[in-house]
Amino acid sequence: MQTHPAKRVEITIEAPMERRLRHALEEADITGYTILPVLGGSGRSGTWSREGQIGLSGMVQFVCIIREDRLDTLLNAAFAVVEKQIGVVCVTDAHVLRAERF
Amino acid sequence: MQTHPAKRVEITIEAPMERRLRHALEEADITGYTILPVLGGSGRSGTWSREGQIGLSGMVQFVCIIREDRLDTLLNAAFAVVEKQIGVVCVTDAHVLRAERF
Amino acid sequence: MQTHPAKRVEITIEAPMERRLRHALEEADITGYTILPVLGGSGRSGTWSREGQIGLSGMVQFVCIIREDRLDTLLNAAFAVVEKQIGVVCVTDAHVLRAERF
Amino acid sequence: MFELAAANLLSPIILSFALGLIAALARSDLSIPEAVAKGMSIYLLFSIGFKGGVAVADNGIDAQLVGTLAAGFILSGIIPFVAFGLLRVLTKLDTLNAAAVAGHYGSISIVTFVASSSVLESAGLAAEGYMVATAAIMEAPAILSALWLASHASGESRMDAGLLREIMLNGSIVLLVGSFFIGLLTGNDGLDLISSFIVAPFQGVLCLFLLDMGLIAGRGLRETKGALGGGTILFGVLMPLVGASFGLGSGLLLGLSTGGIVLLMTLSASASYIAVPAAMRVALPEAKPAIYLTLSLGVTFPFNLVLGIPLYLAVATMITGG
Amino acid sequence: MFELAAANLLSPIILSFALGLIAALARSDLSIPEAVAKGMSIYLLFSIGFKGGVAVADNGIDAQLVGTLAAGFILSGIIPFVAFGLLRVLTKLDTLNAAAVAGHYGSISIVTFVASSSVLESAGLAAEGYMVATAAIMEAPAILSALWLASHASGESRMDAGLLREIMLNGSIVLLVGSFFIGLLTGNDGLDLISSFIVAPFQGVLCLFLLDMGLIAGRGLRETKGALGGGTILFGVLMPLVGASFGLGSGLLLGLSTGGIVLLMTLSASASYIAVPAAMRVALPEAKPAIYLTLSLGVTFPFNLVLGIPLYLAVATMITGG
Amino acid sequence: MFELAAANLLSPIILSFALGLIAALARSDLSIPEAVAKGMSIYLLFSIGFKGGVAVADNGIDAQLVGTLAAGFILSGIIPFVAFGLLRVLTKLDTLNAAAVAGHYGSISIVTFVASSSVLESAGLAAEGYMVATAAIMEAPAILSALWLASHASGESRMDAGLLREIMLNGSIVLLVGSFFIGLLTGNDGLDLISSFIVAPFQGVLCLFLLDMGLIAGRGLRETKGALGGGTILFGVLMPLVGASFGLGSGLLLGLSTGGIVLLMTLSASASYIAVPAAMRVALPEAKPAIYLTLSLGVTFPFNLVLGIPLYLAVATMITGG
Ligand SMILES: Nc1ncnc2c1ncn2[C@@H]1O[C@H](COP(=O)(O)O)[C@@H](O)[C@H]1O
Ligand SMILES: Nc1ncnc2c1ncn2[C@@H]1O[C@H](COP(=O)(O)O)[C@@H](O)[C@H]1O
Ligand SMILES: Nc1ncnc2c1ncn2[C@@H]1O[C@H](COP(=O)(O)O)[C@@H](O)[C@H]1O
Ligand code: NA
Ligand code: NA
Ligand code: NA
Repeated sequence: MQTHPAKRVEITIEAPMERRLRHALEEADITGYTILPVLGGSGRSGTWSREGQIGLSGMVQFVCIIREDRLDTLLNAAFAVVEKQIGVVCVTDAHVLRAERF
Repeated sequence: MQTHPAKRVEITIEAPMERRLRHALEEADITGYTILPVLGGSGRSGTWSREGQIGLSGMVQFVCIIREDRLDTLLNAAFAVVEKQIGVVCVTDAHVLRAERF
Repeated sequence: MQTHPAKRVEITIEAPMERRLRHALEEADITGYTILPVLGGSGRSGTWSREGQIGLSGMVQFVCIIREDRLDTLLNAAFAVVEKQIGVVCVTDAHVLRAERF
Repeated sequence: MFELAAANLLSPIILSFALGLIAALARSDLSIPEAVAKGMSIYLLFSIGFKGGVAVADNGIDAQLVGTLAAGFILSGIIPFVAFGLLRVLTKLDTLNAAAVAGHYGSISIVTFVASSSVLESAGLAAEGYMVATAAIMEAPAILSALWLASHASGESRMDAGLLREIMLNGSIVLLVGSFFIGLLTGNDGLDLISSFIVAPFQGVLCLFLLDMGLIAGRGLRETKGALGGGTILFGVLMPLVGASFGLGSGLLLGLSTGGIVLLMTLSASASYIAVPAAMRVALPEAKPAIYLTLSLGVTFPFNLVLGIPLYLAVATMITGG
Repeated sequence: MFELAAANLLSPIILSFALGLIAALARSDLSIPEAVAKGMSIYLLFSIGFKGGVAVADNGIDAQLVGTLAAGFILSGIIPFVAFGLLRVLTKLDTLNAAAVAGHYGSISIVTFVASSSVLESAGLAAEGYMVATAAIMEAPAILSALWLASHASGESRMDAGLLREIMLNGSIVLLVGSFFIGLLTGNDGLDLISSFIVAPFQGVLCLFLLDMGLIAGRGLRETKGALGGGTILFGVLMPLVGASFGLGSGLLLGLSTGGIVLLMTLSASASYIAVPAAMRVALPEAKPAIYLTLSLGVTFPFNLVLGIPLYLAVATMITGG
Repeated sequence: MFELAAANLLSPIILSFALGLIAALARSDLSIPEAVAKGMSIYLLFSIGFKGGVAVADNGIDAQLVGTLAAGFILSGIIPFVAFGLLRVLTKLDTLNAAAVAGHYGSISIVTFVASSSVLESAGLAAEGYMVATAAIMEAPAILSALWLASHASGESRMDAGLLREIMLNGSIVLLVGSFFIGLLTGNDGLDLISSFIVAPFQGVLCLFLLDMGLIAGRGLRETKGALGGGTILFGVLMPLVGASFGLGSGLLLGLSTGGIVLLMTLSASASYIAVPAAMRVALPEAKPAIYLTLSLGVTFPFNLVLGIPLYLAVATMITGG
């Protein structure tokens, strides 16, 4: 089946920043992404877990599939939000069906 | 540690189609996959979020790791279900431990 | 934007083993990972789904982004936990922003 | 009737809905977790099914019951055709979207039903216990009518056995029917055992549930602003009145009590936003949720809640003489 | 006794379980969110622990209490050996799977315990308040016996300090024991304060919880159909009777009330499906959940719920004379 | 006062908190799902807001009400400056972290408020209904003070219109204020309708909620052991006393009832752990949650719960003469 090259960008970021990242992506005209819940994790600022957090902290993961030539726009938009924040950005090569959608 | 090449296929699809995709994969003899919950997202049909949706819409993400020679079977099976539906299919190269399982 | 090569390791494992895997990673000095909830799945031991499981079984997915030279340490640590257990380990090439964090 | 509407407007239930609506329109991040919302809807379905079953156990099964169930089935199947016709007149929706919308109006909104029961209770009016069973029966036939309309228009069949099965075994329907039978079998003894769970806190849970409905409706309205034309919105307030008049006629023919007539009017007037949208995503994926969901949840649901129910009550009371 | 079984069968609690079972077997998509199910189980554990503690505060601590706790500990440790022997006779399970299954039958099912308490209440029989503490104590020893059986067979040790710690600090055990002590310390004053939360809605929450248990059991049975042989299923209904007779003997020796004997029989007869499976996944990952979970949840749990409890009550009443 | 503290210590509410704390420190895996915790907090906010509104509807709106709201606004804005000064004296925190911590102490902990109301109820003391509204008003101003402190120190502005909007439309504030108005509009009629939901089970839900708070506080303490210096911990128990004395002074000036004074003391003494941390993550991401959360939730919250509230009650009773 015919597939087309693309980039898969995964941004793990604190839940209170979700709205800001959504907004930054929108500003950069990036309108395709999926948000996954995160149960817990560990990083330089220690270990955490979501059970019973009543929204105290918590992270979410944005997954954004994008044409290669739009990657830099995305990374710049994301970086502006993530910069000072706790968070991780990871890019992988990918292939998609139905390239016209991206 | 010894790893073996494989493909990682990620299919984001509407929750009401979960049962159908499971079934299509089974028909195609693809019995290994993991389903992740999705919190929200954005695409051509707008922005949505899962909070308080009482199952109104909502999406899920299938992650399926598969031997390269079985990829086309998988994509065909998935495409038949996703075709008219809202949804995204994304393939990446991967390596797995314990190749005999895939 | 400047990115740096890294590996993205995805470990799908039974929820009762979460604590053990966290511990094994810590022992191996791997302190950066994110844990995603899993809704359901299918494998050699059949199909399952998380609804109403009251913790009966259930799986979680560790996502760990790591420098290439640390990959083997990670795989060895993970393998020791996953070995006899139900579970899948999948590695992909990736690029990250802010390499100093990994 | 104005008094009644005012009293209705000032009930905590309606105000909770309004709070959710306002919060969402103002872009507050107030939200109710999906699991909690689903838990509340399970509670409400279980409770009303059970209470309906107990009421039937009390009153016994008779011809009127069978007749009402049959009427519900037929109403649910016919109303989509009326809605489809009205849509063609009032709006420019293509046949596919019109069929999808029409299906929603044949089916029912169980929360509107519950709100109507609450209003009846406040007004001191009893209703037949089997109206709950009627509600359950009215969930599904409309979906088939909608698929028939869509198949007819596009020339390709939209129904398959798997889908039919899924519709009949939809969780809400199974829970409603199942708890109805549990109530029927255990009767008042069963009710005594669990009434401090399913009766006492019911109205309070309903408030929080309607808060959530308000949040969802508000977000829907905000995100699809402009997607609905004036004709479509007009349909959203006219169609419940048309549906209610069908319910009124059937109720009078069946010789139901005033309360029963109000409930049948409410069921006919209300539009689904759980069972039908899920079925449409599978069977008519090209139809736009932004249209049918917003219409059902953002226009018709609040209309019924705030104006429709008091109106149906006033009309039924006037005609039956109380 | 048949009357009793019939009354039991027609309780909303059993019928809710049946509804879940039927819905799952018919492949309905009815489901209860994991978070809600876990919330209900926290509620039930907190409530029964607390009420047990208050009962002990009322009655005081005495030798019988200490004796019963000790008996519970020993029963939980010994029953797995009996179960293991019976499995070897009746089934072809390998030692590892047999050990895993055996562990489940030494430990207890808290929901079966609660259902038994409800039946006692309906029958107007009181029981010793510390039976809750006995239940908590019986959770864990069976796990150690199972690991000993498995280690013995495979020659490699299956126990480690971390696991032992995890078992003792298992959330259910901590919550049950903790709320028992809260009840003990605050007594009837505490109970008055929160009884409209932990007493009044209890039976109703139990209904919804059993609906979920029915759904899980039904799905388990459907997916593993054929995985259990006839001998294994026979074990699933014989073993509770064997366990119950151990409980009966101990209860008589301890001089417990009729109600207390019924509860000790129920505890001994019931099989775990929360604490033990979790421990087995960690310690005996090669053992198959499809076997031990289906047996415990799909065979023994409904057997106890529907037939076992009324039987234990009838036997205990007959022997003690009421 | 010792009697009072002892009675308070033996309430199921405090003991539930202690159970959670102990379970977390012992590394039990006991946990309450996030969705359930959020559901309980929605329940508590809705319930106290509603009851406050009904109380105001009963008593009418007067100058004292307006004065108290204004006092709450000012207290919330001023206390962070006092806290900031005290932090500079007692600890070595940099200005950014000191500003973030200071913001928490100007704002309020709604659960501490609720616990204080429970103690008042047990002691048979009434309080002004609008104290709930005062609590809502005190949530936000402290955040602005903290951002001003941080901006002043770093020379770059930390406030933007979007953030301000987000703070005002924070879900907790909207729900508290909204349900207050629902209570105000529907009054005692509304309360009668839903009291078996929002009044009867309230104390019990509070127990489970505090169990969760204990678990979170315990995990926080365990993970950040050593992160807090002695001076910081000292601040965590001194600052509530300072805050309480501000509340006492204002309450006396306003001529509040003894119960009202205790509540205003509690509000001033308590530190936020929901609204403020969320705002700080956005506005001051460089500040360390390990410091401000642990201090607020792990030190000041239990201090107020166990010692603070009985102390404030004793002092207020002594000064006002009951
Ligand atoms: N190497 C990594 N791989 C995957 N996730 C990570 C990694 N490092 C950090 N994270 C995630 O980002 C969060 C914050 O990381 P940090 O800013 O390092 O404290 C962690 O709690 C993890 O969820
Ligand atoms: N480029 C993308 N990257 C990741 N997820 C996407 C993308 N486009 C769409 N999605 C997901 O697919 C859903 C439906 O997309 P659409 O069909 O474009 O409305 C969205 O809500 C997202 O969850
Ligand atoms: N090929 C695969 N791709 C993705 N996930 C898998 C795959 N195989 C197994 N899994 C996951 O691992 C779990 C256990 O697999 P198994 O050990 O094969 O029963 C499944 O329930 C899935 O969640
Ligand atoms: Na209708
Ligand atoms: Na047992
Ligand atoms: Na304060």
